[in-house]
Amino acid sequence: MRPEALVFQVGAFVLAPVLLGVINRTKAAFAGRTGAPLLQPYYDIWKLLQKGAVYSSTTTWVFRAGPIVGLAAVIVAVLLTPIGKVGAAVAFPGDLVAFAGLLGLMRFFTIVAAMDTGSSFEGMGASREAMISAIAEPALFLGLLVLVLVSGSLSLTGMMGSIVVATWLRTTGAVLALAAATIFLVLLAENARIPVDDPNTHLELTMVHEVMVLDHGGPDFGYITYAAALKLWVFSALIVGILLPVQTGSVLADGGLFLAGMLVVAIVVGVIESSMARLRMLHVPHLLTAAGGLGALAVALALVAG
Amino acid sequence: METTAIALVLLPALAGALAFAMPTERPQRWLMLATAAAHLALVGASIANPPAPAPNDWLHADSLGLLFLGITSTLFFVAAVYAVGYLQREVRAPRPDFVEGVLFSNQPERVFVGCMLLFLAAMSLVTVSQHMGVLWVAIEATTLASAPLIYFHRHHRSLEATWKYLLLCSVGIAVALLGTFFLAIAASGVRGEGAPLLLSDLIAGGAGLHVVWLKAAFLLLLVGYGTKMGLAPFHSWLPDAHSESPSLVSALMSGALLNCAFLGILRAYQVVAAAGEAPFARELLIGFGLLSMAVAAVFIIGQSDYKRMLAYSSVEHMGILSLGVGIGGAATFGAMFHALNHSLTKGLLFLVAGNALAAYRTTSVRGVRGMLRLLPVSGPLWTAGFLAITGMPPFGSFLSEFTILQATFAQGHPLIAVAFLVLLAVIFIGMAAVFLRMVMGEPWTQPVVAHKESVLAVAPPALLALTALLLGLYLPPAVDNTLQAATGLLGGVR
Amino acid sequence: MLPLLVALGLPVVGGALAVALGRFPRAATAAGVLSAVAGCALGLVSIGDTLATGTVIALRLPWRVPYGEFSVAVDSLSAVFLLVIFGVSLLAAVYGARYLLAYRQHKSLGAPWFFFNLLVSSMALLVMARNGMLFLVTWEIMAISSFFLVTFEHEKADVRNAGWTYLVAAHVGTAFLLVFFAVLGSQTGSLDFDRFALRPLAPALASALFLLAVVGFGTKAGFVPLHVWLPEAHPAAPSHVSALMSGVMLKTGIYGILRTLTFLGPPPAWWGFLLIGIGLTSGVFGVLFALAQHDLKRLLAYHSVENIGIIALGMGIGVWGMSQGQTTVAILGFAGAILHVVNHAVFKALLFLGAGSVLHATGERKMDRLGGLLKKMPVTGGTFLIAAAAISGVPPLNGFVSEFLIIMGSLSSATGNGIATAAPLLVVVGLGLIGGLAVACFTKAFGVVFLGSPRTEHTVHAHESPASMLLPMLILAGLCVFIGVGAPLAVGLVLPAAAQIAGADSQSVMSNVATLTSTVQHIAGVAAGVLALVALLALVRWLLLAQRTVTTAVTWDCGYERPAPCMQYTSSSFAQPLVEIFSRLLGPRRHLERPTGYFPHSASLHTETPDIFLNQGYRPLFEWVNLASISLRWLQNGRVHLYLLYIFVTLVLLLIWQLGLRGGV
Amino acid sequence: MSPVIDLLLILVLLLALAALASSKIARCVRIVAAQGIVLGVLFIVSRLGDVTLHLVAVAAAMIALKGLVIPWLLFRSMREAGVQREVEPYIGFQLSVVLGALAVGVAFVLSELLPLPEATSSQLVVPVSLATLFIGLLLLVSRKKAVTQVLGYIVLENGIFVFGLALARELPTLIEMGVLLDIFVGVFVMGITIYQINREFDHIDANKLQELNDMNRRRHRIPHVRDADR
Repeated sequence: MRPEALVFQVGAFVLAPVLLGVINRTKAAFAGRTGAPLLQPYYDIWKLLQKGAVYSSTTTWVFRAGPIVGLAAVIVAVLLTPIGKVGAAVAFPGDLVAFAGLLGLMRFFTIVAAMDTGSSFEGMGASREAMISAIAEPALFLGLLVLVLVSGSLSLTGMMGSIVVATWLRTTGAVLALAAATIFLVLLAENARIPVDDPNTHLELTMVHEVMVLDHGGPDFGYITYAAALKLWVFSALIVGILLPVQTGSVLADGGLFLAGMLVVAIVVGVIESSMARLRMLHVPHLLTAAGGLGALAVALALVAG
Repeated sequence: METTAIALVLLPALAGALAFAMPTERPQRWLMLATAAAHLALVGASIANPPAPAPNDWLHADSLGLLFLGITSTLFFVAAVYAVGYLQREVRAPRPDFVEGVLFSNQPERVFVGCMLLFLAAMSLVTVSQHMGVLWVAIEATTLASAPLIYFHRHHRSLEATWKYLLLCSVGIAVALLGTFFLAIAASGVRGEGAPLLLSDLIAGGAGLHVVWLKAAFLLLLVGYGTKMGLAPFHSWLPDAHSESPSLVSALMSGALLNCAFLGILRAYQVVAAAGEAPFARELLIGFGLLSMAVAAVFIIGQSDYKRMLAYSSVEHMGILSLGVGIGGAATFGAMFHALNHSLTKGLLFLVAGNALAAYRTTSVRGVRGMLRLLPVSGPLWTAGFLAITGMPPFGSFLSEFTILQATFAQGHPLIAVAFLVLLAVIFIGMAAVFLRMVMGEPWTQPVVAHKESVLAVAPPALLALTALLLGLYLPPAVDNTLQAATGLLGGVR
Repeated sequence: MLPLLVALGLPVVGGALAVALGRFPRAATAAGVLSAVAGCALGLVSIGDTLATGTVIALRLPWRVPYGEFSVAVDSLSAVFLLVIFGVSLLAAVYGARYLLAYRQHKSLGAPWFFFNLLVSSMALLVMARNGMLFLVTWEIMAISSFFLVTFEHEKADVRNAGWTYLVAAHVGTAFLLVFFAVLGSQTGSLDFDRFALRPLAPALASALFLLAVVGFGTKAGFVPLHVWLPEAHPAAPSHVSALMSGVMLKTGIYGILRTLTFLGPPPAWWGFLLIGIGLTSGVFGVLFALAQHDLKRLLAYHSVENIGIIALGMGIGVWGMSQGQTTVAILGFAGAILHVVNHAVFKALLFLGAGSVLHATGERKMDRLGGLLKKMPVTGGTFLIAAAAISGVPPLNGFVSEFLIIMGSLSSATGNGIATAAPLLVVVGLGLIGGLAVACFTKAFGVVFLGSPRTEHTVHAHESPASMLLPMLILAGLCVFIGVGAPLAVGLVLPAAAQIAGADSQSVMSNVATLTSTVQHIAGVAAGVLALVALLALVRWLLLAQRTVTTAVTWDCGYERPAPCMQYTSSSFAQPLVEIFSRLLGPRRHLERPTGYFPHSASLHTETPDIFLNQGYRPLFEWVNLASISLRWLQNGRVHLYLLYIFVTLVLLLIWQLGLRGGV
Repeated sequence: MSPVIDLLLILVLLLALAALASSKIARCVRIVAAQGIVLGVLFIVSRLGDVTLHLVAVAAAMIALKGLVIPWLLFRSMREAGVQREVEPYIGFQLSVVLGALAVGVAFVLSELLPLPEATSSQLVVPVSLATLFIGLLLLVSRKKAVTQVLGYIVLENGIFVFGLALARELPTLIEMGVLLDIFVGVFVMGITIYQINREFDHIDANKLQELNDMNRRRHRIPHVRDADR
């Protein structure tokens, strides 16, 4: 791969936490507060890495392995995710399957680590996470499938590369829009954002993702926070890749456009978070099924069009 | 006339008479055993080098006869061995019977042994007779010789069974007699020297037979001998007789007697086929075969008495035999082979049933549990018998049933084949429920102490099980040739 | 070929010896285990050549039974299955030695070992058989021997019922195979497999035969709705037997279908769609039912149904590819299916051995009565975790590789086939759903059993199993990782078999192999990367925490005074949301005791999910047959007059019908 | 000679019907015995052309057995069994006779379908024998008591023997003797059985002999099984 792309890859790892900051600032703005500084996530992570740790006597090494495996998985996922038209560090036919698989790995260990504490709260969070992601998975696959059909390529980089303005002007435009919507809903679900989950509630009974990591502290929690940022990054990157057809010649320009796009996505998430309330747990599946429905519709259209 | 054939009949007959004459008991058992052994030896010899057919022999063991003769003789020998132990076990004095607890006593042993031997003589006569008249006489004789055997335990249930057996079979055989007369009429055109009912003449002059009379004759013989053979709907005597008679008698009736009756039908079929009317006979055989299997299935499902279940299974297998011959072609071979397998297996099952009866003192399925624990030898044998009778490999019955199935497809009767399979499956399920309930679990009697089983009680069935197993893995040339030749006589091919 | 025959014979002889030594448990065990191990080892050695170079070993001997010929051969397809059979059997035998000895007080160990070895040999002979008669006989011997293993503890009523269900299912399945071979035989005039391949069949007949094969073999493999025997039989059997049955024996059904495909000629597309449909139903139903179970071994059994579904998806893709002449798709599909056969054998065997280890230690199968075992049984727990992750199809483990191949197959069918590719694409989505649910299912299984704190007394006093039981589990766990990281090797192993079924010519195979291996290398790379990163991050964490205070405290419990084990999430509660969503399909039964009053004493929620196919499909049918037969009992009412009447009426009717209506002349 | 034969044949048939109609066992036995004797005579008459020794022998044996021995046997066993003298039918006598007539009709129809290939002594042989056969079966089916069933069996046999006349070339002596012997022993054994039945049951009523069936599960006394387990 080209060195400048490598620069952007490194950039991804550096910039990921900013997205969290942006979202919080947006919400603060809507709430009429100044809100935490943009770089707050960095401070948090740094602080956590400095701390010692307190472990529940119930837990075993699984509890400690959870954050590590989760972070490792998502890092590899980032390497597979194309930076817009610049492309990804690693690209091969079928990498989208690996992408999904890695997220699965992360989820698996987060859940198991949560159950290791033996607390009913973490158990509850784990159960809900399992339920939500189980239904989100097919939706994600449908979204990716649309890209395969539209682009005819089996690698994420290839897909994103093949999406140009012309693609949007043809019937495939609608298809892409649907796919983007699907993946965006999956993003909300997978990253524990409103309306699926509320990242900064403090009532355990209502939480999904946060309650799973109640017992983690210190470096472990630092890993988790950073992993969360990266996860948000990869999903946003997918969406930007779909929605951003322009390809200027220069890598820098492409990269810049991409980053701008990421900013927009973060703000949109923020807007949604501040403009609507969290759904009842019972309705979350409906939302995700709806996402799946969108995806299926998109696939059907793509098959007819393609 | 043929000397071996005569010897085969006379030997047991005289021995039987002798047994009746004998005052003391113990020697009789050994007499029976010795006679059985000699008989078996004779049969073995004539199977090894089959006697050449002489013209208008009344008595001659052709390959078909030899097959059934072999089955009969083998089974009788095994039963005789078993009988030695059995008669020792039997209590002489009047004793309470286990169903209602009324007192009863046994028949005198010489009557038992004598009738056993006469029974053997009669059955041998059936297998060697080449004359339809003699055949009839012989089959009727089997009925008369076996009736007292059923009534060995003299209580009213066995008496009832005997009565039904006598009446139904006599009526059936009478119908068969009319059939034989019809055959004579049909054959009145045939100018064979000697009596008009000689099988060889009938077959030779097949073209000259009067079709209508021939058909009528076949119908009557089918109904008549079918009653004895236990084809539905003439089977009604079978469950009663088999459940009430001593187990080794049941074994002989199921394994040997039914086959002899079947031989009667086969002889008639030979004549009909010679007259070129085989299709007419075949569809009847197929029909009664399937009907028998269906009826058996109805009564095997949820059967509460294991000896009755075995009896119904005999009805089923007689149905399979008749079906096989009806299908023709390779199925005929399958049927002949199946007759052999069924006899061995059913003998095994009835002998083991005897052991179970002795151990649990009930024929009720509900009353028998944990045979594997309580009877370390009979339990496994019972299980093996179940697998064998339901046509599971590696037992021979699987080969024969599959042969029949494949031939049914090859002959272009897919529907019949499917019906055949469905019935087999239903029966398997019904039997599985009964057998598993008996062999598994904890015995009712606590604490469990495994019985010491006498060699004489387990060796005979074990021998039969072994043979049935071997036939599934390897078909000895001698047996194969006999089967082939028998199949050839019935116009089938392997 | 000779060494292979020895490898088949040895276990049987050893088993017979074990029966003879029945009185002395240890001697019997030794005879059984050693012969099995020796046989399997010899077998593994002697198939190596075929696996490496694809050379076919064949042998024909006369066999004196109707239609019979002792014709055996080992080609690539057989070799892969033999690898699985011998490998897993070997480990299961080693494991079973100590496991069964626990029963030596009140059971003879001779018969179990005899049937175990017989099962091993029959499975091996089955995949070598090239003659229908030999195949059928071996098939039934396999069924019978496994039946006796299932009913090992026949004192228990539920074991007896399970045995009956299994026997009946096996028999009915075989009935279809009997028809299958009978028809093929009557078509080609012999039961020789090579002869089958030569004779081209009419399309309609071929389709009929295919359907027969799918039902017959599918019953053994456990396709929904033919799976009902599976969740009964596998929990009933001793664990090393469950491992063998679930890991290996089910696959003989798969082998049967694959072998069938080689002699039915070019398939129409709808065969592929059928298999895909079966795969999706089996996969989804299997995992959902698994999710709803509370008995560990039952959960695993249902999960086998799910994996069989995945294999069926692979085969469906393969058949579809064949029908479209897309060799690449076909090879990908079949390769995925076969590799998943291998993978499932590895991790499902491991899972059952783990469950057995837990059972051995606690005597408990109900998950809600277990918990916190990881501390007591580190090796069992660790290997179980690896297997759980692997079966959920996540990298860097083996489950992911095979699912990857299958998805690749369906995706590469997608390029430019218009609406026709809708069915293959369903596979992708289906696998997505199945994967997500599998994660839920196995986080539940592992979490509830091994994590948290013990829920019952005897769980507290659990102990780790002896080394002879742990070693096989460690080896299997190692294989899970190895196949994941060394994916190219594994794929290379199954590729020839896949090509053989796809009927691809060598040169197109070569091209596919090239592209495929390059892709799979990337997968291996990803796996390696993950592992490396894990190591790195672990190191970093260790460095960070090295010179800081690390203390332990009670789990954060929102200020409760005394957190008790009973407060933990149970398997029921963990699965509840998903079971709720799919309750239409599952029909779970709930027993809910709501808390009442201000100071409620007791409240409880218990859910159970019986098999709807069994309760609403088969049971009513059997009931009906039973009632029908009872309603005909009057035919035998004991009156001799009635019996005579039967004879009378039949006689007259026959005479009138045959002579009168038929007009005899 | 034919008219005499026809006369005798019709007599046989009438006797059969009479047996069907008679309500007293004793009379029934006598009727059947008479039928046996008529049969013997018929046997001689039908073969007047060539009276051989064996013919006479068979006829004599037949008369002796059917006319004398068997009836005596039956009377004896009845006496010992103390059988009541009523026949006890399932279906009333009138109806029986009607059915018997019906059977005769069927027999004649069937005999139309079965033309004798060679001219025999009489054309009535086939229908009469079939009719007698059917009537015998009717007796067997419709009469409760064991004795009457034996009678039915004998009537049936007689029917078959009537048919024996139709055989142009007679069966060999050996066969016919064997047949006769079998019949005799059969009846003899039946007699014994009846005697035994009387010992076991209070009176000879085949109707009572229906304990062995599959209708209601027979109650087994099962040792060691507690009722809770059943």
